[in-house]
Parts: sequence; C-alpha cells; structure tokens
Amino acid sequence: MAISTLDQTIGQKQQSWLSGVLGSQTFWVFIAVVAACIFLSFATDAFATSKNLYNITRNVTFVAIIALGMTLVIITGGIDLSVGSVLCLCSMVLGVTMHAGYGIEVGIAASIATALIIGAFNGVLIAYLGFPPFVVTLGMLSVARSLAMVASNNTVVFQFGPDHDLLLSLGGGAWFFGIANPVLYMIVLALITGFVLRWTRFGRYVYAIGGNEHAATLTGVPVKPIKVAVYMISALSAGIAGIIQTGWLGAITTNLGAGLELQVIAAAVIGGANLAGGIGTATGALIGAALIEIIRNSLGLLGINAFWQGTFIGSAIILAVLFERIRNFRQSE
Amino acid sequence: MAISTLDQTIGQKQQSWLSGVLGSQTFWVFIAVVAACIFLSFATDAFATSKNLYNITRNVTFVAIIALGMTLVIITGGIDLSVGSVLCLCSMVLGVTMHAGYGIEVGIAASIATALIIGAFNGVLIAYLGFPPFVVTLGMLSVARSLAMVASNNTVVFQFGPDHDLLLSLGGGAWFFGIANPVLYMIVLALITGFVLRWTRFGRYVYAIGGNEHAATLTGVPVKPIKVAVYMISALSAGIAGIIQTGWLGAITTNLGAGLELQVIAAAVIGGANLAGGIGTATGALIGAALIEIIRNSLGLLGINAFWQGTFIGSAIILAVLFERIRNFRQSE
Amino acid sequence: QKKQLVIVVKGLDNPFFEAINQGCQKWNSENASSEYECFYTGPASTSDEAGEAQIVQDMLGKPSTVAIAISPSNAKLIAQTIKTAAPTIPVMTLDADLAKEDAALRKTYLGTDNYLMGKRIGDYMKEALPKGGKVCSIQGNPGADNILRRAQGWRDSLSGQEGLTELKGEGGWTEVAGCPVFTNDDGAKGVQAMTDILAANPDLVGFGIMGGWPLFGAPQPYRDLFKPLAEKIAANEFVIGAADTIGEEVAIAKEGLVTALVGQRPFEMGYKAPTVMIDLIGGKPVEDPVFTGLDECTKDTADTCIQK
Amino acid sequence: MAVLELSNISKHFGAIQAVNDVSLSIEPGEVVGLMGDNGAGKSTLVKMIAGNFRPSEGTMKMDGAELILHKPVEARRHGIEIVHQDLALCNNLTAAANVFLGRELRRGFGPFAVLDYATMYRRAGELFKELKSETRPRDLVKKMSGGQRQAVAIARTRLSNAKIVLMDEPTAAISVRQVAEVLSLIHRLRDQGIAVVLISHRMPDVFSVADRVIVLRRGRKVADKKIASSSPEEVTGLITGAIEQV
Amino acid sequence: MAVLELSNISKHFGAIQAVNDVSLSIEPGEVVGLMGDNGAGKSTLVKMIAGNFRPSEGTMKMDGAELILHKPVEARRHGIEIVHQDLALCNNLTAAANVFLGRELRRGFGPFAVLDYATMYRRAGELFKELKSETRPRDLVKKMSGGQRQAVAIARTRLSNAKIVLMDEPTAAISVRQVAEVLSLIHRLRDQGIAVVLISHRMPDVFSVADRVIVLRRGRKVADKKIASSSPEEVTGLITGAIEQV
Ligand SMILES: Nc1ncnc2c1ncn2[C@@H]1O[C@H](COP(=O)(O)OP(=O)(O)OP(=O)(O)O)[C@@H](O)[C@H]1O
Ligand SMILES: Nc1ncnc2c1ncn2[C@@H]1O[C@H](COP(=O)(O)OP(=O)(O)OP(=O)(O)O)[C@@H](O)[C@H]1O
Ligand SMILES: O[C@@H]1[C@@H](O)[C@H](O)OC[C@H]1O
Ligand SMILES: [Mg+2]
Ligand SMILES: [Mg+2]
Repeated sequence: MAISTLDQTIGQKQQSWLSGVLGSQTFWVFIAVVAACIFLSFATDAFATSKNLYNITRNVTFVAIIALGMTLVIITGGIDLSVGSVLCLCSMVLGVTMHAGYGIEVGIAASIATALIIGAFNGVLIAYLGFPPFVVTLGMLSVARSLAMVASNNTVVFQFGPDHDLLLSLGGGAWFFGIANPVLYMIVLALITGFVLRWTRFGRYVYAIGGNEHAATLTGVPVKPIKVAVYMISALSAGIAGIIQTGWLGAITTNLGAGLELQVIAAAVIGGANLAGGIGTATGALIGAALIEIIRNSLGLLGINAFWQGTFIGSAIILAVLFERIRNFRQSE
Repeated sequence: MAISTLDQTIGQKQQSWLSGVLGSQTFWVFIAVVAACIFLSFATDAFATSKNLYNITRNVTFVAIIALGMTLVIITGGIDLSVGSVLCLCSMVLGVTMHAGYGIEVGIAASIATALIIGAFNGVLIAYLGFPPFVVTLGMLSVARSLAMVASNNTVVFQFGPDHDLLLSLGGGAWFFGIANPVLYMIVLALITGFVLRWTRFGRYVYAIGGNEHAATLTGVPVKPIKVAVYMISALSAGIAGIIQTGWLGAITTNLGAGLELQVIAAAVIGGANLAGGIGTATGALIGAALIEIIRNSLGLLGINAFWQGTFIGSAIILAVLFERIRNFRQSE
Repeated sequence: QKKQLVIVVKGLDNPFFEAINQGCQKWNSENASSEYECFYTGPASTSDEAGEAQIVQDMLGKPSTVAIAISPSNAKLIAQTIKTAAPTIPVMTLDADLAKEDAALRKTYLGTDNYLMGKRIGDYMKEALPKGGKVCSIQGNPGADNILRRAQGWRDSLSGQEGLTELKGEGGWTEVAGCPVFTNDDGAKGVQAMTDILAANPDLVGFGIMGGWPLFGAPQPYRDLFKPLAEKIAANEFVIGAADTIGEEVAIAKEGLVTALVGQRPFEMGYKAPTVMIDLIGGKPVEDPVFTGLDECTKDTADTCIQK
Repeated sequence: MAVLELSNISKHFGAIQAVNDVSLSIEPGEVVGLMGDNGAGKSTLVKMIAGNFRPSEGTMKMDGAELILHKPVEARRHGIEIVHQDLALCNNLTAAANVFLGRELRRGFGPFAVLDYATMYRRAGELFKELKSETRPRDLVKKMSGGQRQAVAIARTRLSNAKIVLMDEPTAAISVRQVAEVLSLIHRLRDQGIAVVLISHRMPDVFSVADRVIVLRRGRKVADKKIASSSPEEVTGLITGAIEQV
Repeated sequence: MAVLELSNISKHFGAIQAVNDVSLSIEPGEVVGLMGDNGAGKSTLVKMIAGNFRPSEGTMKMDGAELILHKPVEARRHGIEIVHQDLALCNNLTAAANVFLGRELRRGFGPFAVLDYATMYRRAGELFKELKSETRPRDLVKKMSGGQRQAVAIARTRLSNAKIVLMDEPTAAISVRQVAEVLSLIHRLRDQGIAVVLISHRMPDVFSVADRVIVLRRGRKVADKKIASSSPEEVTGLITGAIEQV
C-alpha cells in the first residue's frame, strides 16, 4: 500500500459531521420537538403565546436539570432512582433551615451539603463496595423521602424566614429578558455539563467508564472516585432542582418529586442516553425533557382528555428509541 | 494423572450442598425473616396473633406473585417496570367487564387476555426489535395506567355485577384451613414457578439466556420466543395479582399498584435475584416479599413513627445485598 | 402499654393530616394520665390506597387498638376492608366518610359536612357571578368520598338542581373538557393543570377547587397564575372558590387571588376524635355525624375568619 | 461421496459481503484447515454450516441431499457439530448443563417431561473422561479455567454421532499442553471417519493436523490445496494477498 | 545494569496463590518471552509491573531504584508500558481517545485546561502511520477490525519514551499478517534499546523474537533460559510439567 494512501486513510473521518448528526437519536427527537411546536402554533392559539411559552420552558427545567446529572450517571452505565426523593429532602432541608430563621446562604449550603452527602453515600456503595446502582438508589429512594418527613415533621413549610422573598424571586422571578429564572439556571447548568463532558478529562473518563469499565481501570482512569463524583453530581442536580422548585412553588410538602425519577430517566433516554452506558449528551437531556413537557402541555391545549396523557408520553418514550433501533437494525441485518 | 483420580475428580462436586446453601443470599434473608418473626413474637403481643399472621401472609401475596414473574424477567437479564400499571389495567378490565353485567369467567378472561397482550407487546419489542427492556416497560408503565383511566373514566369501580360476591370471596375469603385465599394462590404459583425453573427445559433456557444470551442463541436455544414468553408471564403475574387484589379490596381506582414495580423489584432482589441476569429463584421472590411486608407490618405494631418507615425499608433493601457483596469481596481480594 | 385510639389518614404527604396529628398529640399531652393514647398513622402517599387498607388491617389486628378513626382515600375499598375484618372494636370515620350505603360499617363520622362545604364554595361563586359560564373543578383521589360530596354540593349549588354529575349549562354553568382534574392531592400538578386549562379555554370564568392542594402546595405558581386576573377576580368577572385554609391559603385570600375559601378544622378533628372514640368504647350515645365547623374567608374577612 | 458440499455460498450483512461465492466439498474423515485474515469470513462460513445464519445465496448439500437449516438444532440433527470461537458458554450454569444446552435430556412424557439431571451428569462425566479433562460436571463454568471451559465446549460435539465437526479457533489463547490435546482429539475424530473443519491462525497447527487447507480472503476462497502440496510460506502469501490466488 | 529487577515477588487473591516467589531481571533492549499454562500467573505478573496490582510480597527495582506503584499512571511515569491481554479498549470512544486514555493531552492552565483534540488526533495518526496500520484516529473503535484494535492498543505504548514494554498475548487471535507486524514492531523496539516482555502461547513467535524465555508454572518460575540454549520441546516440557525445573 502506498504511503500516500495510508496518509489519506488516517486523515479521513469515517463519517462526515452531517451524517453523524443525521444518525443521532437526539437530532431526530429535536426535530420532533420542533415539528410539534410548529404544529401546535398553528393548531391552537394558546400555544405560541408568551405566557404559555414562559410556562412550558419553566416546567421543563426541573426535569431537565436533574436529567443532566442523570445523564452522567447513565453514561457511566449506572442509574439513580433516588433523585425524586433527594429533591424532596433537599427542599425540606432548605425550607426547615430558612424557616428556623437562617439566611438563604445557610439554607442553600445545608441543602447542597445534604445532596452531596447522599450522593457520596450512593457512590461509595456503588463504586467501592460494588453494590448494584439500581439497588442502592432504590433503597435511598425510600430512605431520603422518609428523612424528609422526619426533618419537616411532615408539615407544609411555606414561611422561609428573613430571606423568604429572595428565595421566591430566585425561583419564581424572571430577571433577564422575561425568561423565567429556572430556565436561566438550566441553560447555565447545561452549558457547564456539555462543556465538562466534551472538553475535560473528567468528561472523557465518564464516557470511558461507561464504554468499558475494566479497560478504564487498566489504563489508569480513576474509576472509583469518578463514579462517586458522578453520583454526587446526580444528587447535586436533584438538590439544585429542589432549591429552585421550592423558590418557584413557595411551599414544600413531602410529596414533592414523587415518581420524578422515572420521568427524569425517560427524559435522558428519549434524549439519546443509553442505559447500557457510554452514550449520552447534555443537549439530549434537555431535548428529552422538552419533548415530555410539550406533549403534556399540548394535550391540555388541544383539549384531549387528560387520561390519554400517559399513553402519549409512554409512546413517545418507546418511539424515541425506535429510531435508534431501526438504524442499528439496518446496519446489522 | 491416574485414571482413578480423574474419575474421582469428575465425580466430585465443588461445593457441598450445605456450603451452597450457606453461601446464598436467599438463605440469609430467610434467616433474617425468621429472626424478625421470633423477635416480634416476643416484643409485641400483636404479632403472633392469628389475625395478624392472616393479614401479613395475605399482604405478602400481591407483591410476591408479581415478584415470581419479575424474577423470571430478571433471570433473563431484563426488567419490567410496567407491572404496577398492568395490575391496575387488568383490575380495571375485570371490574369494568363485570360491572357491565358479564360473569366472572368473562371478566377474568378479559383481564388475562389484556395482560398477555401487553406482555407480548413488551416482549416482542424487546426480543425481536432489540429495544432495551427498561425503556419499553417504562413506556408501558405510562401507557397502561393511562388506558386504565380511559377504561374506567377514572371512576371507582366497586360493583361487579352478578358475580360480585363470588369475586369478593375469591380474593377476600379463606376457603382452606383459615388460610387467606390469595396465600393459596401464591403458594400454588410459587410451586409452579419453582418447578418450571428447576425441572423444565424452559426454565433452563431462562437461566441460559441470562447467563450468556449470545451463547444461548448459538447453541440453538429459542432465545426470542422465550424472552417474549417471560415478559408475558411477568404481565400475567401482574394480571393475576390484580384479579386477586380486586377481589380482596372490593374497589378499584386508577391509583391501584402505583409505585408497585419498585417494591416488586426490591422483593426479587432482596430474595437474591441478580439484575445482571442469570440468577434468581421462586423461593427468593417469596422470601424477599415477606421481608418487606414484615418490616412494614412490624413498624406499625411496634408503634414506630410512620415517618421512619421508609428509612427502615430502604435500609433493608441495601442490607440484603450487602451480604452477597461481602462474600464476593472476600473471594476476589 | 396504653390502649390505643388509632387514627389512619389518607396519606402522610398531605399537610392537612398533620394538623389532625397535632390535634391528636395535643389530646395526648392533655390526657397524659389516661389509660388511652391517640396513635396517628397512614401510608406514605395519598395515592397508595391499598396501602391504607393494609394499615387499617394491621391496626385492627393489634390487641392494643381499642378504637379506630379512618379517613378513607378510597371509600369503597375501606368499606370492603372493614367488612372483611369484621372488627369488634368501634370504627369511625374522620375527615372523609364512607359512601352513604356503607354508613352502617362505622359508628359515626367526625369532620366537615362535606356536601355543605362544596355547596358553600358554589354559593360564593354563584353569588359573585350569577350568570355563570365555563368552569372547572379540581379534585383529589377519584375515590375520595369527601371530595366527591363536595363536588356534588358545588354542582348542586351552581345548577340549582340536585345530583348532576356534570354541568352542561344548568344554571348557566358548564364544565369544560379535561375537567374535573384529579390531582391525588398534589398541588404542583393541580396548578399545572389549571394553567393549561386556562390557556386552552380563554373564556373560562372560574375554578372550583375541592381541596386546598394548589393553594397550600404550590402557592407561588398559583399566585403567578392568578395575579394577572386579580382585577377580574375583584370585579367578580372571574371566580374561584376553594377548600381549606391551610398554609398560605388565607394569605392568598387576603391578596384577593381567590373569591372565597371554605375551610375546615382538622386540628379540631384530631383533637376531638379520641374523645368520640372513648365515648364509642364506653357505649355512650354518639351523634352521627359529628360535624366540625367551617371557616369561610374572603378578601375582606381574611384576618378574622379563622376560628381559633 | 462428499459428506458436505457448498456451492456458491454468499452471505452479506447489510452492505458487508462477509462470504462471497464460496464453493467447497469435504470428504468423510478429512481434516480441512480454514485460514484467512481477521474478518475474512471464516466464522461466518462455519456459522452457516452450523445453522446459525442462513446463506444469502448458494446451496449446501449433505451426503448429496440438499441441506436447508433454519436453526442450530436442525444442523445437529444432520450430524453437524460446532465449537464456537468464543466457546458459547453460560457462566451461571454447570458444566453438564452447558454440554447439553439446547438438547437437554428429559424423563417422562409430553408436557410432563422433566430434566434428567442424573443422566446428564453421568454422560457429561463420561465425555470429560474421554477428553482426559479434570472437569466436574456439577461445577459452575464461571469458576473454571480456560482449559476446562474448552473441554466443556468440545464435549458438546461428542453428544451425538457427528458426521462433521467445525472448530472455530479452538486453540487461540490456550496453552501448549491443551493445544496438543485438541490436536489429538482431531486425529481421533478423523480416525472415526468424522470430517473436521479447523479454523486457526496458527500455521503449525494446521500443517500438523490438516489434510487440506482452504484460504479465504475478504470473503472469497482464494485457495483450496492439499497440505502436502503447499507450504506455510505459500499459505501466508495467500492470506495476506501477496499471492493473489491458486 | 538491569532496567527491571523483581525479587521474590508473590501475589495472592484470597486463597489463590497466582504468583509465587518469582525473581527475574531484564536488561535494556532485551526481549523476554514469558510462557506458561493458562492460569500460570503470567498476566498477574505483568499487571504488577504495570501498576494494576500491588505485589503481596517482594520488591521491584527499576534502574536500581526501588519501584513502588500504586496505580498504572505511576508505572507509565517510570517508562513502563503494557498492551493488555484483552486490549483494554473503550468501544464508544475514538481511536485517538483510546490511545490517550488516562493521559489525555490538554491545553490551557490549571482548572481551565481543556482536552487538546487536534494534537491528539495528529499524534495518534502519526503513531498509526509508524505502525503501518490503516486506522483512522477519529473513528470509533466499535467499528474496527481486530487488527485495527490491536494497532490502537499497541500505539499506546509508543506515547512516551518507554524503557520497557509488556505485551500480554498480543498475537492471540490475530492473523498471520498482523502477527508479522507485531513481531517486527518488537524488533524495532529492541533496536531502540527498549526491553520487551512478550507473553505468548505461540512457541514459534517466542522462538523467533525473544532472547530469553521465562516459564511460569502454577505461579512459580520454573525456567529462565537463553533461547539459544533451549528448544521448543524443552519449553513445552517445562510448561506442562513434564520437565520439573531447569
Ligand atoms: N452478525 C454480523 N453482523 C454484521 N456484520 C458481521 C456479523 N458477523 C460478522 N460480520 C462481519 O463479517 C465479516 C466477516 O466476519 P467473520 O467473523 O466471519 O470473520 P473471521 O474470518 O471469523 O475473523 P476472525 O479471524 O477475526 O475471527 C467481518 O467484516 C465482520 O465484521
Ligand atoms: N482479579 C483476580 N481475582 C482473583 N483471582 C484472580 C484474579 N486475576 C487472576 N486470578 C487468578 O490468578 C491465577 C493466575 O491468572 P493469570 O490471569 O495471571 O493467568 P495467565 O497465566 O495470564 O493465564 P492465561 O494464559 O489464561 O492468560 C488464575 O488462577 C486466576 O484465576
Ligand atoms: O379534607 C381534605 C382531605 O381529605 C384531602 O384529601 O386533603 C385536603 C382536605 O381538603
Ligand atoms: Mg472468527
Ligand atoms: Mg493472561
């Protein structure tokens, strides 16, 4: 073989950028989201109003923010079922602390510390003791919600002490061009997550662990610390979502975030994260969350009976993966 | 090497029967269940009463019956998140059919047919189209509950037509030595499941698929039909539990079975089923379900604050796996 | 060990029931030397209806239980549970009753006159907007008898007729598609649904909220949703009647973001229940039902409407 | 008469032409070495013979009769046995269960037939003894050494009276001693009149045991020669493409 | 002076004594063949040198100084490179990402350092060219052939100026052509004064490329001989235990 050919071959990329994009599930779900938006703008007057868009974008954020953390977990090949309960517990810690008269910084610090401790607990059991992630986080799902009941004595917390108004405007306000604050946080967090995944060594290792954990260990990737970090980030994202959601709702009850874990996982998966590990993006998490919210919102606007909601959302979950399956199927047989 | 040695070696078993039992998670969880029962009998008057034992054994059954089906799914390396919703939908189909004036046979047939169709749908997507089980059954979780709402118009169904009383005594009665009927069904189903797993070719194939699906395919195991069958069995077990539970509860709303999937998976895992596939038993499913119910029941009897219940149950889930981890840990390092 | 007067509620995740718990604990602290104690429990989530039935059974099976007061989240299901358990101790209902035809299964009902409560919610709406219009009702568990009775009272008040299951223009009132909304007592879910329904039906004139969930569980989004409508609410062009006076609800009324609140007295329920149960144990005659009062709040009466 | 005859067999996976127009025939008791670069199509070819894949084109004949296989069991029924490249073992099952995987022995009739554990243990033990392998039928394969695992995979081929045994790299990554065992097994098979197809990248193995060597390159058959009339150098050239075709 | 010297190294996993009291030393530019039965402890031994396991007992010295390794990175810092038996590749990453796995190049400073994709692609491309492998740095490893995968794993060892390269069965299951490439790579390494440890079950490979052969049996070193003064037959005997020790 001539050297020039070898040079050429090595210089080539197997796929063009375009074919890479066209082959990605995230792209097609994105197209679905855009198509749905266009359709809804024509089909109903209520959709493309600034008010509705404000609501939709804000509703997306809580699932989307946690889906960012969950995506990291899923990329490493794990899963975190505890996020809904962790959100509730972190909200409660924030609420109870502020209600007791502490400032918002103390409240947020306590809340984030709680998230990190729980994440570290999950992570250490999973990474160092080799527990299955499903089992550990399923246990934590129970434990964290129970602790939230204990922390709040199961009352509704709705008075947040001296910084009450600050907390509410943090979560409920729109400080920037009329975009709901939570949306801003979501965008910032997504940019950070995207950056970390693509441009940092940590991000590279997250993918490597999901691709082949054994290989990562052999080549000297600090697999265990990174897995712990990933579960801490997941819990942290739930904690942050909890803080923002508290500011938005203005009250905390112990049913906050119940069942949220499955929605979050659905968002990540719809956005292209692969539960077998190794694949997933920050953008995907956002797009997945957006699709779920748009379905929910549009059914209401189109006057479709709310009972059918689950059917549409469930079908969307399955259909999102269908595209990826068809592509794989074509390639293999 | 002398032939006699070779003969001896081949005749040997690596582990004695006893060391096999002592090494199994199921055994230790069983010991935990027995120990808890003994402790509770002394600690509280209320535990060892025939009434309480009647309740406990009956309460176990719903989770346990579904855990039998789930165990099969888990052995093949899959998961079925849709069981709680399938239970609800099957109950609704039964209720709506009987309420419309049909006999109990028609109701049960409709209900079981529903279960089998859903199971077949899940199974075909998973086995033939290669969808990830988590995604398919997560979608079905949404869809089935939504269909239950549609079927019932989200009302309470509590009148079951001409065979009303028969249905209620089927689920709520105790026809045999004062043992609650559901317990009898559970025992029969567990015996069947245990028999199938240990003594039939089908059972052997279920384990083979979980051990190494590719190897099973190459050696001619009908992998795809068996996977479909397994998801059908799982849905069927949810349907059966739904029928029995309807008979016991006497009323159905669309909240029935919400969140049950995680309880069922927890029971199977506590009983020793391994989410990575290849390992699990019918006995284990029963014992796991029993442990969860005993914890739940005892917390109430011991007068422990309801807020703490989740902490205990969550910890039990994690601890059950701890034993297995310690054993593996010792062996490897 | 003391004899236990057990209270089983719909779900621990609803702060309404915590007020019942506090009443129960107050009774305990005031009756420390009594041979009885009040014991409060319930499933973790209001949507876990079968879980509530299991707890009821556990409690009935406990020898220390001498009486039980239940708030059924699914009336039919708890009725069946009581039927099969055939308890020898007195059973009563609290906050939510069994269906009328199952009344014989319990000795009495202690709590709000839910039909009246719904009727009052409707009265306020009708009074504010006599010509009616398109409305939507927000409800809890589809099987909760107290909420269903409130909804009935509400419809009866608006329509001026009895027993309608849906308003289709009677008395000028029409329920829009997608209603009633069942929230399973989840506030955020309630507000989200209300937001969508309002967007889809710009000509909606009101909500009838049969439990305070959206107001106490998600007060800020509730405010955000209705602040733009504050003037219409003040002018009685948009009317909201809501149940309960929990958490931020009264504050919201004061801000003029709800036409009227019809509140209950859960603390009183929890506090009275042990006494009623002791009476039942002692075989004393007990009224059926025993109603606790209502607190009705509007913007103007917000400071004084709650009975202490 | 040839025990197995392939005529113009092709197999493609989507756009990939894994096997392209291959014809060959094998006599009873003949040992054929099948060689070729990685991805040349060797495994794909034997998998078609073993009923794992169906050919996209071409026909197969066994003892003169056309052979159409829909699944692995059918191949076995015709007396075709295969040792897969990755051994195809289930770690969570016992050695005996693996040996009998897909053709479990049962007792009883019809729907009441149950697995016959005792007989399967006994038969598996006999097979291991025949292979001179210290492998316990009741042990889990998970805990077994590479050599024991190989023994389990090879024991499968001895379950029935095979006419042809296909071995896909049975000697990769096993030790010198075990390689010798495998080669002597091949000799014994041949002596019983059983045809053997041996896939291997190891030139010495093929040259020591095979009667004939077939070389595939990019899915095409580029050589089919008696070992006696070839040389390792020639075969190497054929594999790499230095020699175009013979 | 020996580039690497092991004294009385042992390693046990629970009750299993994988490596037992092994001492050896390797000179710069020396190629040592490491042979032994499956489970003899070869991989375990080289993993200790590569920093994947810590020895249970014994000491290692590099250029005369004691060598204590807690993780693979430390071994690399000392100039020790390894090609793992299973290649240790992540299928979901590109060839370049796999080559640089665990020692990614970055631009910028401190916390703002980001992955330097451009340089990694270029360097990986250069390495593949050096190895004469048609491997595209930007392609996912998932879609690569066995030979390309091998090239990626071997390219890793060329990232830094290694003093010693450990190769754990680099030629198992690869084709004749690629075996030749690997062997010629070993020659080139030796010519640059780099010591090579080659684990292989293939007698001809070891005899064609190694200067010395070390044989392990059940964790113990049973031979350490110049190739010139040994023979395949003798080594086979040592591996199987037919010859006790030399
Ligand atoms: N199931 C499949 N789907 C798609 N492509 C396949 C499949 N099986 C094999 N191939 C492709 O077919 C070609 C031939 O593969 P095959 O496994 O037959 O090669 P081989 O000669 O056995 O190689 P090796 O020596 O590495 O085992 C390869 O390009 C491979 O990637
Ligand atoms: N991480 C581990 N935990 C427990 N035992 C191990 C571990 N790694 C290796 N062993 C055991 O140590 C012994 C030596 O294994 P090793 O992998 O070093 O053998 P090897 O000589 O490389 O064999 P092969 O030729 O099959 O690669 C074997 O009995 C093996 O089962
Ligand atoms: O009485 C009500 C209770 O039963 C409900 O479910 O939550 C709030 C109250 O309105
Ligand atoms: Mg092959
Ligand atoms: Mg090795």
